[in-house]
Amino acid sequence: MKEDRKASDALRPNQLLEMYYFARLARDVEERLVILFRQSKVIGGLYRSLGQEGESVGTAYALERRDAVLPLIRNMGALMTVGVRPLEIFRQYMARGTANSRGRDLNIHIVNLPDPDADEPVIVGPISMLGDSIPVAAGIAMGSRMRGGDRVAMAWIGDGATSTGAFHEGLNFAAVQKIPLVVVAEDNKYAYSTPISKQMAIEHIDERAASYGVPHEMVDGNDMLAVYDLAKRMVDRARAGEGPQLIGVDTMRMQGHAQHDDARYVPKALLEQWAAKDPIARFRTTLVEGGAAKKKDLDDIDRMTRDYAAKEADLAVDEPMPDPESVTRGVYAGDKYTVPHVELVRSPFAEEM
Amino acid sequence: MKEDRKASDALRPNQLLEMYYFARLARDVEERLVILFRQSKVIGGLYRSLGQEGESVGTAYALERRDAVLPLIRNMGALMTVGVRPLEIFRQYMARGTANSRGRDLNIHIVNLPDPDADEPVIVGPISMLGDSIPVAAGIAMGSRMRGGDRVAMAWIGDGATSTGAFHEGLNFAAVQKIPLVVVAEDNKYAYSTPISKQMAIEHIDERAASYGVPHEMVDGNDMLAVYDLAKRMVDRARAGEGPQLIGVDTMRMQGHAQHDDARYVPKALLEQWAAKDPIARFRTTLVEGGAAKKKDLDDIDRMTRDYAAKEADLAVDEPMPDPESVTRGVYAGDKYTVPHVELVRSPFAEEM
Amino acid sequence: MPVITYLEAIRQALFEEMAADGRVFVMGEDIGAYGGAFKVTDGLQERFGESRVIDSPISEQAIVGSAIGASYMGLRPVCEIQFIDFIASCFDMLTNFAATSRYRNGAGVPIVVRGPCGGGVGGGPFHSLNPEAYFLNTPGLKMVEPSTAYDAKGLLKAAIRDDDPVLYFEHKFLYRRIKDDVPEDDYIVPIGKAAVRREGSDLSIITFGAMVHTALDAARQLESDGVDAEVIDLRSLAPLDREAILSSVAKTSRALLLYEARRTGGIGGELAAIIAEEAFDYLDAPVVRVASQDAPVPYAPPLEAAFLPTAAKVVDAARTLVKY
Amino acid sequence: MPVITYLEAIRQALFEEMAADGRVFVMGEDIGAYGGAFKVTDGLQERFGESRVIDSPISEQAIVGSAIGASYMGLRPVCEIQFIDFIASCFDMLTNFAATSRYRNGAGVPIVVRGPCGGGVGGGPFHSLNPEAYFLNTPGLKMVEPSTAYDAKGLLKAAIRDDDPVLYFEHKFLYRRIKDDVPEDDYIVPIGKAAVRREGSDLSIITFGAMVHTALDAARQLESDGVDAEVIDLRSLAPLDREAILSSVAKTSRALLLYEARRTGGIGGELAAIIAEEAFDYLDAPVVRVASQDAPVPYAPPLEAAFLPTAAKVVDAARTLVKY
Ligand SMILES: Cc1ncc(C[n+]2csc(CCOP(=O)(O)OP(=O)(O)O)c2C)c(N)n1
Ligand SMILES: Cc1ncc(C[n+]2csc(CCOP(=O)(O)OP(=O)(O)O)c2C)c(N)n1
Ligand SMILES: [Mg+2]
Ligand SMILES: [Mg+2]
Repeated sequence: MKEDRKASDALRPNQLLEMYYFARLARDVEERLVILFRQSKVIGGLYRSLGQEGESVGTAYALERRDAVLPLIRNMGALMTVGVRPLEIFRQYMARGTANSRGRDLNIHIVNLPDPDADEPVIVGPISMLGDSIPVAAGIAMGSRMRGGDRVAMAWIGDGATSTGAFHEGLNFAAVQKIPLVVVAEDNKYAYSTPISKQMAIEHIDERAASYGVPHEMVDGNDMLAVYDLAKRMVDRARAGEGPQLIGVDTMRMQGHAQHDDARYVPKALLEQWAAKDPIARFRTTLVEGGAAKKKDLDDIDRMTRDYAAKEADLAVDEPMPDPESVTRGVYAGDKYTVPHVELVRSPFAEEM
Repeated sequence: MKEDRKASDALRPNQLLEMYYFARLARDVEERLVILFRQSKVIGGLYRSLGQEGESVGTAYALERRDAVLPLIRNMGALMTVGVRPLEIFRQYMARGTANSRGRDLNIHIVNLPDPDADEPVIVGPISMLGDSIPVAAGIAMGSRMRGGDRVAMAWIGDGATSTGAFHEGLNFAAVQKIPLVVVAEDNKYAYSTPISKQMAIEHIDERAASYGVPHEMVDGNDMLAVYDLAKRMVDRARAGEGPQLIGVDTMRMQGHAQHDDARYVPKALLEQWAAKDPIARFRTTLVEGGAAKKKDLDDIDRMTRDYAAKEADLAVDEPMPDPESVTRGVYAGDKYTVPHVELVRSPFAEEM
Repeated sequence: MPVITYLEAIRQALFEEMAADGRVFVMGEDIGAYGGAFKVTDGLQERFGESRVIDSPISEQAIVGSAIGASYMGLRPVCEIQFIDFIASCFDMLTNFAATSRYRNGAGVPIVVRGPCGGGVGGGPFHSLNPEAYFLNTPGLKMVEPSTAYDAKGLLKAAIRDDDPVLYFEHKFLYRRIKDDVPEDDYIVPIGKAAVRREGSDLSIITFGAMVHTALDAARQLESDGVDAEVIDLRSLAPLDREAILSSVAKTSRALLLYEARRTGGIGGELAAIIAEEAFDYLDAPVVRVASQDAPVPYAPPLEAAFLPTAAKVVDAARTLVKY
Repeated sequence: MPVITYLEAIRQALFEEMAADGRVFVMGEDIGAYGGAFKVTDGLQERFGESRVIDSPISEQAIVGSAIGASYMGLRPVCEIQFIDFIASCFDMLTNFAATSRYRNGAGVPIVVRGPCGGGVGGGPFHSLNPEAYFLNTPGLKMVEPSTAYDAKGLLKAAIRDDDPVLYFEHKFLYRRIKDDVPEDDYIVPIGKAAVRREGSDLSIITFGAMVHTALDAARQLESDGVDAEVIDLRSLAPLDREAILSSVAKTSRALLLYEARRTGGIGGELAAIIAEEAFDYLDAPVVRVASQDAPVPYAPPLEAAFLPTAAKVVDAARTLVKY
């Protein structure tokens, strides 16, 4: 299935910088969240995607702006890539009344549903019940098709979550209906404390697609351009009507399941081995050695994203908690209760439209 | 995976006759049920396994007597093979108070749970919710192993039912735990009115096992000895600790989903093509041409099973309906409410123990 | 006005809504060429094509989950659960995903999940359930169950046009047994409004679905001993029409709660609580529940007859109640 | 007697039952080496090995389904649902398979399905549920929820020894906040028996789980205005201890039903029905329900505080009730 000409060869310099920017921003937003967490400003758990920012960005970057994304808790990179303003994330984690869920739901559980023809991403955050977003993603892509659209839906799912019945029913349904769905199955070696060996009896996570007649391929999840290349091919195929595709991502969860989890069940050696493969550091090298960017440009981006994340966090901190009076509002349609839209932004590297 | 020496070569003449007897008996019991159905003595629907008796018998015949079977509505052949007395089936279909479910549950929904060390089959009829018997079957085989037993569990499932989340979760769990479970996935071309093409996007139903690292193979379901050979290999491997196995059965549902369904959605040509491959007729030819049996022996069996089925049906007809007073008995343990055991019988061809 | 069956009324509602609104589509098992296990969707695929009448795999989670997704894209999916008993397989999708979506993110889920419920036809433990109590503790969902052909059509149209997820339970015992006048022109029966099926002064029989007819039977029998029963048909189970319930009890001072599900943990509890909280001063007698026995639904006719509520059981309970 | 936490008491019950009975094993997500999301099973795998402490895939249907199968083979599986909210994913296995098995074929299903329920810890819509009402209309299941460490241990031992499927809800708010005397020697708390936590004559607060402590707070506050509240801890939700409920109401003539689940369609309905049916003559005032708001469980602390029942809300309701 390999092709000689890689899609990434066609990426313009500003696009390469933009990918770097999104990965960096994802990491810096999470670093900020850690600080807020330590200040107990974050309500509930904090889930890091440390070490997985690359695959999140690489996959999402292969989408058209109008496509649909269904991220999980560790896909901060995907959210940054589709242009969710970091402020929205901080609001969510701190349960602010200004957040898309107005403090009603956790972390990245945000939803953006543009008009059918708007050139704007469909964003459907997960519910906690793992696997459920796969049938929903299938429905989104099917629905877009029914309305004459050509949106592809991309749904990320962890190794553990592929063991749910919802994953099976959703992917099988999509395969039968030839729905333009791209599933990104992330083998990050663990589901909470459970090693993948206790989750499935197959060599590679992409084989999870084999029962459905869904094309699948593994990729080194810490090589951002390799991820992008495969994702681009999968997305193009899905959009071309070839039905769902599954990308198997080989990566590593570099911290515990959440901040409370010291992950002592993970062998040190494994962590060291993967630390050497940090996706952002690798991409940096690729860019510099490939001559696509100078070290200084990247240093500037590092500073840019760090400051941006810090400023956004500060803004969110000063925002109010939701009004207790509102607790029963908006359970059903009909009471005039408005919900703030998710603010979308363009990166400094975006091209003019 | 093919082997030169076929397990069926080792079958003794009386065993071959016994397999024929079981298949014949399954068909004749159902023919009787049709008569009872027309006399409206059957309560609810009647589901035929016409054309599938061979695969039911061939797979079940590969089991040891102590093994566990989880049949579905179309596995009358499996029930006859493990020795369920036909009377038990008639009682069930006519909702008699003498039935194992005492008129509380339908058709073949019977359960037999012998002592751990008893050399007697574990029988767990399905509940209507398709797919649910797969996790339960996994638990039965795991439970036997935990108690030091070596029972293999065999669970039959239709093409349609493989689309359920329960199937996925159960087979994956069995694979990870290396549970001695053999799943018989029956491609009989339809799920009710739904063709398999709308059920899955794979060529062969046995690929349903590919996502789990479960060994799988297709077999001509209307060739009883081929089915037995594959099943024997799968059962032996499962018992040897190689984990779950899946047999893909290529067969055809020769009637509607149930008696009310005229199945006009099935192309005539398809039915004719499969009518020519009737498993019992084919087995007959194999036995006669192979010199394993004379036509007359088989004619005798035909008469024997027809009379036996008729006599058993007559017995059941005269049995009483359940006592309305009993309707709330036995919901929980503790009220001394006894349930009749499923009567097991040996075939006239059984060897002395 | 043409007299049609309860089943035909449901089919008409689907035809009319699909014809009127291109966003409406149906999805389920065997609903296409076959027309559904009970033929409710018969002819729909011929008329509207395979893209709007979708035969799904046996995957209740995928049916409801993909309907949620499609509704996010502006469509109006109507899901058929072949027998409502199988709704248990998508309980998570309905209670956790669909029911909470609007509250969490303002993302409405205008889907309808419909299917045949109820007993009396020898269906046994897995083809006879009345699942309303499973969902009554989940805000965000609406539930309706018609007792007449007129309501079957009007409630389904209302459900399809509703901006929130609606569970639409159709009682299979009524499919072909119940016929009444159904207008050909467009109308809806608003969700949340009960109907008084019979005016009465001595007690209120509060019920819905097939039991409405059982209640009316009982009321006729009670008439002969001079007992004048009012029969309230709830029609909507979520939200409940509290006003209708309370004003009837205020009038009769006696409440008999009749439902086909099992007695314990059933909707009768919620009704009793509403009455005991808000109509206490009007009550002249204990609230009485008449419902099915606390057991799985048995299959043999004599058992099922003993299991289900009957007009005779209602009459007995009513007699004791009015004597109180 | 040693004073231990509610959580420790649950762990002790597991240790002791597994040590005493080789048929008992536990299964769930991350319960092995990790010891469970809340560390309830900490140390179990070290002690009893991987074959009796099984880390499962993320497959609630497989966890419960395989437990049913294993129980058929004579084992006594105890399943952990990491957060009880995820029990929705095996709703079908529990209500259709496990609950009906004995009734249908005399095949008992001695399994326990346990997990953390309840709110008050900022868990949000999917980590805070109280699911008892989902299962109350399903005969064949038993349900318990302890409010003390003593009961946590005794009820779990009773559940494991019970021959029918028992849902064991442990309130995560109590895990480490509640400590009390727990005997080291073997004992059980029988399923189906409520406990009087506080004797009183003016009203009966009927509740269970974490709300028992809310009720006791409220009772203390009410004492200051001379209101003497009785607090009944149901402990078992299925079957309910009707005698305990009715005799308390017979004594106080006033019933306040307190539960943490959403108000509508909650267990308070069943309790109200029992009282309105069987204690009507004793009642001097309407039954009152104090419960959570009819909405998904919100995550922000100020919202959750407004959502949940509090001692203050109970006190207000009780004051109105006794003035009635
Ligand atoms: C249906 C369901 N069961 C259990 C859980 C509890 N849970 C939350 S995250 C998690 C582990 C997820 O692992 P994986 O899918 O590999 O994603 P990762 O955290 O590794 O990104 C579990 C068990 C859940 N959220 N949903
Ligand atoms: C979970 C669930 N959904 C739907 C049904 C309704 N139903 C009963 S049998 C059937 C078709 C089954 O087809 P298949 O699995 O291929 O078995 P076959 O009848 O062909 O032997 C359906 C849809 C069910 N029993 N359970
Ligand atoms: Mg993982
Ligand atoms: Mg089939």
